Amino acid sequence: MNKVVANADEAIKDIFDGAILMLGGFGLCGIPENCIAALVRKGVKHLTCISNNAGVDDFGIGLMLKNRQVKKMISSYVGENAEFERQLLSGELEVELIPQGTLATRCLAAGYGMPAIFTPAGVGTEVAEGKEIRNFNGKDYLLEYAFEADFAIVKAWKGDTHGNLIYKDTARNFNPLMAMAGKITIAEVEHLVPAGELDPNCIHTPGIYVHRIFQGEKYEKRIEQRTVRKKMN
Amino acid sequence: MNKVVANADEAIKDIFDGAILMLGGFGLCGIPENCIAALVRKGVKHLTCISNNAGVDDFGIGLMLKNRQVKKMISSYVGENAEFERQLLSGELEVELIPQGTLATRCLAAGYGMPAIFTPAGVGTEVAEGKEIRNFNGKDYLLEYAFEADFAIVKAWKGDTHGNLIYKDTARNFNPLMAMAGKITIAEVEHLVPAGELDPNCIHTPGIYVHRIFQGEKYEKRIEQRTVRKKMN
Amino acid sequence: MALTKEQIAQRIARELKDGYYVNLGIGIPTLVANYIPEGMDVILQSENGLLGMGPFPFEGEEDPDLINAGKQTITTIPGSSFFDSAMSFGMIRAGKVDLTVLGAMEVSEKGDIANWKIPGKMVKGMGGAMDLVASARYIIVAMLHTNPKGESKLLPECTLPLTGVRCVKKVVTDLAVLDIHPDGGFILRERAPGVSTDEIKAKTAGKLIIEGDIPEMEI
Amino acid sequence: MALTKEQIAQRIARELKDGYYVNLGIGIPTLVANYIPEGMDVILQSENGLLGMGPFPFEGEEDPDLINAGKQTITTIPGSSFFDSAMSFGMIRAGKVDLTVLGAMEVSEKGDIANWKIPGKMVKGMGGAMDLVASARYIIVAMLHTNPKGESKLLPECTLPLTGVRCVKKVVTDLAVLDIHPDGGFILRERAPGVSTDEIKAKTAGKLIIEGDIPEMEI
Repeated sequence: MNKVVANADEAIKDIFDGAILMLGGFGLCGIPENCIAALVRKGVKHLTCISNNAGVDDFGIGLMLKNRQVKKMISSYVGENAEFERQLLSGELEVELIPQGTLATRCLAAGYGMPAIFTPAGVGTEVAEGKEIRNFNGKDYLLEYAFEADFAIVKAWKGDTHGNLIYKDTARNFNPLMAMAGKITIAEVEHLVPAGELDPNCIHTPGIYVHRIFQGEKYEKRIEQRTVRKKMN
Repeated sequence: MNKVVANADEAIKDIFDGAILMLGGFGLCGIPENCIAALVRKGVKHLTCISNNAGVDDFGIGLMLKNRQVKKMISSYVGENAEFERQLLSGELEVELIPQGTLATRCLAAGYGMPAIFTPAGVGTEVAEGKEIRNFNGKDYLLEYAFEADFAIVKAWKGDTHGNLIYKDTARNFNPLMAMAGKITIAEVEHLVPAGELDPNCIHTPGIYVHRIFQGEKYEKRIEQRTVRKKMN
Repeated sequence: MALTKEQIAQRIARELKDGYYVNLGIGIPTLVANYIPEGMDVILQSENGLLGMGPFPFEGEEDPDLINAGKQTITTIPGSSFFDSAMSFGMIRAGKVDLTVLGAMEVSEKGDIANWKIPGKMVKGMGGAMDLVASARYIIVAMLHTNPKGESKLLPECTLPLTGVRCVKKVVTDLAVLDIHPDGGFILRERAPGVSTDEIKAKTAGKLIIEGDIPEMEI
Repeated sequence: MALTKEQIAQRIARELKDGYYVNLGIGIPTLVANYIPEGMDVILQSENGLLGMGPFPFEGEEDPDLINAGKQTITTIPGSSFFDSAMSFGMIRAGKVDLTVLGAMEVSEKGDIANWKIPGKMVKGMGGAMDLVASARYIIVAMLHTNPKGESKLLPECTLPLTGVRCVKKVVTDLAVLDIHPDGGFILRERAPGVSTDEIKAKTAGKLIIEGDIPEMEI
C-alpha cells in the first residue's frame, strides 16, 4: 500500500481540465493550502469547485478564481471577494448557491453510498424550484442528490501512511465529508506519521477513503475575521 | 444543566409499558448492562426493542426476554438464544429482521433529522416486499424510514457531565447512532468525568444528544466467542 | 425609547433557560451571548462544527483553526466538542438545538422570513440560514423594526426572496416583542420602554394583534 | 481431489492485491486472512466497525471491547481505525471495500445468492449480508460445490429466499473456480487438482460454460 506522495504537485498531477473538485474548509479555516497552490501552478482550467466558500481575493480558492481556472462554484456562501463578483457579473463564472446543511449532507450521501437525501432546507423558497417535494409526517422535504466529484481535496491536522486522518477544532468542517465523497481523495496534513501512531479510537476519516496523502508545508492559516478581547489587568 | 443521575434505576425510571427502546451494542459488546439490569428490576413490559442482536439466554437483552418484557424485537441477527426461539415459535414474541446497514442508517436518519433514506440492501429479496423501490443511475434502492424511539439506551467508555461520550474500540458500533436517535437518550459510562476533561476533538457523541448520564458499575463485559491463539515459545 | 442593539440582545437573553443549546446568527444575535445569566448553563452551537463556543480569545491567543460560523476567532468552554458539518446540520435538522436566534430583512405575519437575498444586489449566499429556519424548534428573530428608509420590516407578506416559511415564533425589535400567531399575525407582547402602542402600530405593516394592556419590557 | 476448506481460502487469497480493503464473512472466508501473501498490505474490514483487523489475541489478552462481526475476540494491526455501524455500512454501500468474500447456501447462474434463511428452520437474521451483497463491487462466494445431500449449490435459480440478486462475480468451491457470465452461466475457469471437468459438470445444476482446456488450480 503506497498512499504517500512527495508533495502537492504530485498529488494533483492527474487533475484534468473540466474536473469536478471538492475542496474542504470553512472560510479560510481548514483549507488545503498546498493543493490550491499546486492547482494554480498547474493552471488546470474549467474546474467545477464544490466548496462551502470561495476564498478571498488573494487566498484560498480566490487564487484559482484570479487565475481564471474556475468555471463553476457550488457553495453556500461566497462572501467578500471582488474578483469573484466581477467574474460572476460578467458571466465568466457560474455559481450555484445551496444551503450549507444540504451541501454537507450531499457530501455525506456520496460517502455513504446513498443516492439522495431528504431535507426541509429550502422548502418554500427559490431553492425548491424544480425539485421534488415529499411530505413525511406532515412536513415537506426536498429530495437532494448525492454529489459526484472526480477529486476531493482535504486538509487534516494529522494523518498516517494508511491515510487515516484527524482534524483539529473547527478546521474539521466539510473535510471529513468530502474525504468520503471523492472518487479520488487527496489529503494534505500538517503532520504525517507512520501507521500505528494515531489513536484508532480518534480517527475522523478512516484510511479507506483516502487515496493520496502528503505532509504540506508553510501553512499560512490566514485568519479571516480576527476578533479578540483585551486582557484585563 | 443537570444530566447526571445517580444510577440506572433513576435513569430509566420513566420508561413505560409499551415504550419503544433502542439499545446499543453488537452481540454482547458495548451493551448497556446496568440499564438492562434496571429494566429487569423495574419489570416494565410490552417493550419494542430496536437492537442489532437479542443477547444470549442469560445475558444482555436475553434477561429481558426471559422476564417476558419484550413484545417485539427489531434486529438484524438474533443469534443463539433458546428462550428467544421458544417465544418466537409460540407467538409470544414478534420479530422484525432487517439488514444491519439498514438498521444503522435508520438510526442515523433519525439523529440527522432525515425522515427516510435509500439503500440497495434487500432489493430483490423478501425484505423489499411492500416497500417503495426507486431507481437512481440504473440501480434500485429501497426507501427505508427513520426509526422513532421513545428512549435510546447506550453504553460508552467515557462520558462527561455535559453528556459528551467516547466509546472504546468495537464497543462503539450502534451506540453513537442510537444516542442521536432517541427522544430521550440515556448513557451509562465506565468513567464519568467533569466537563472539560475529554478531548473535544475526540468526542464521538456530543452532549446535545444525551439527556441523562451515569457511571455504571460491575461491568461483566461477557465475551460471546472467546477465540485465541497460542503463544509460540 | 427604542432599544439599542445591545438591549435587543439583552431582552432575547431572557428567553434562555438552563441547559439550552442555542445557535446565534451573525449581528445582533451574536450579542445575546454577552447576557447569559450568571450561573446558567447555555451551550452555544456554531454550525461550522462546535458545541460549547466561548468568548473571543485574548489578543495574541487567536487560533486560526478555531472560528465560529461568522469566521471570527473564538474560544471554547469546558465540555465543548467538535464535529463535521453533516453532524452539525444533522443535530439542527433533528431539532436538538433548543433555540435559534437570527437576524432578518423581513418577517411576515405568518412567520415567513427573508434574510439572504436582495434582487439586483450581489448575492452572497444563504449559508446555513435555510437549514436553521427549516428545522429549528424555536426561532427568534432579532432585528430593527424598520429598515433605513423607515419602512416596516414586519409585513403581511415578505417582498424579498424567502429563506423559510412559517418558522419564526417570536420577533424582538428595537420597539417591541411580538409572537407569531399560529393563524397569522404579530401578537404584541411587550413595548420598548417609552414606546407607545400607536408607534408600534404605525410601524408594523403586517396584521398586529393587541390584546389588553401591553406591558413595557423589563431590561 | 476436492479442496479442503483451507485450500479454498488459499485459492481465494490469490485474488488479493496490495492495498485492497477486504471484508471476510464467517466460515471459510475468515480463513482467507491466514493466506495473505507476505509483504502484501491487505486491510480487513469488520462491519461492526473496524478497519485493520488483526489475528486472534494470545490467550489471556482477549479484550471484550474488541470483537469482529462474528463476535470473536480479535486484535488490530497498526493503522487500524474504529467507527460506528453507519459509517461502516456507508463505506460498504459506497463501494470503498474492494473485495467481499462470503459463504452461501446457493448461488444462481445469474449471480443471485441465498445465504440467510431456510424455510421451516429458525431464522437468525441476515446480519450485514444483504448490505454487503447489494453494494460490494467484487463479491467472491466461498462454499462447497454440493450440499450434504450431494445436491448442487450452483443452480439455474436459487430455491431458498434470496440475500441479493445479480451480485456474485466469482465462486470458489472445493471443486472449481467459476466466474459468473454477465448474461448468466458459470464460466469454468479452474479445476481442483485431479477433479475432472465431467465431475464438475455433473455437480453443477446451473448452466456451465466451458471454453477450451480448463487448467488445474495452482495452490
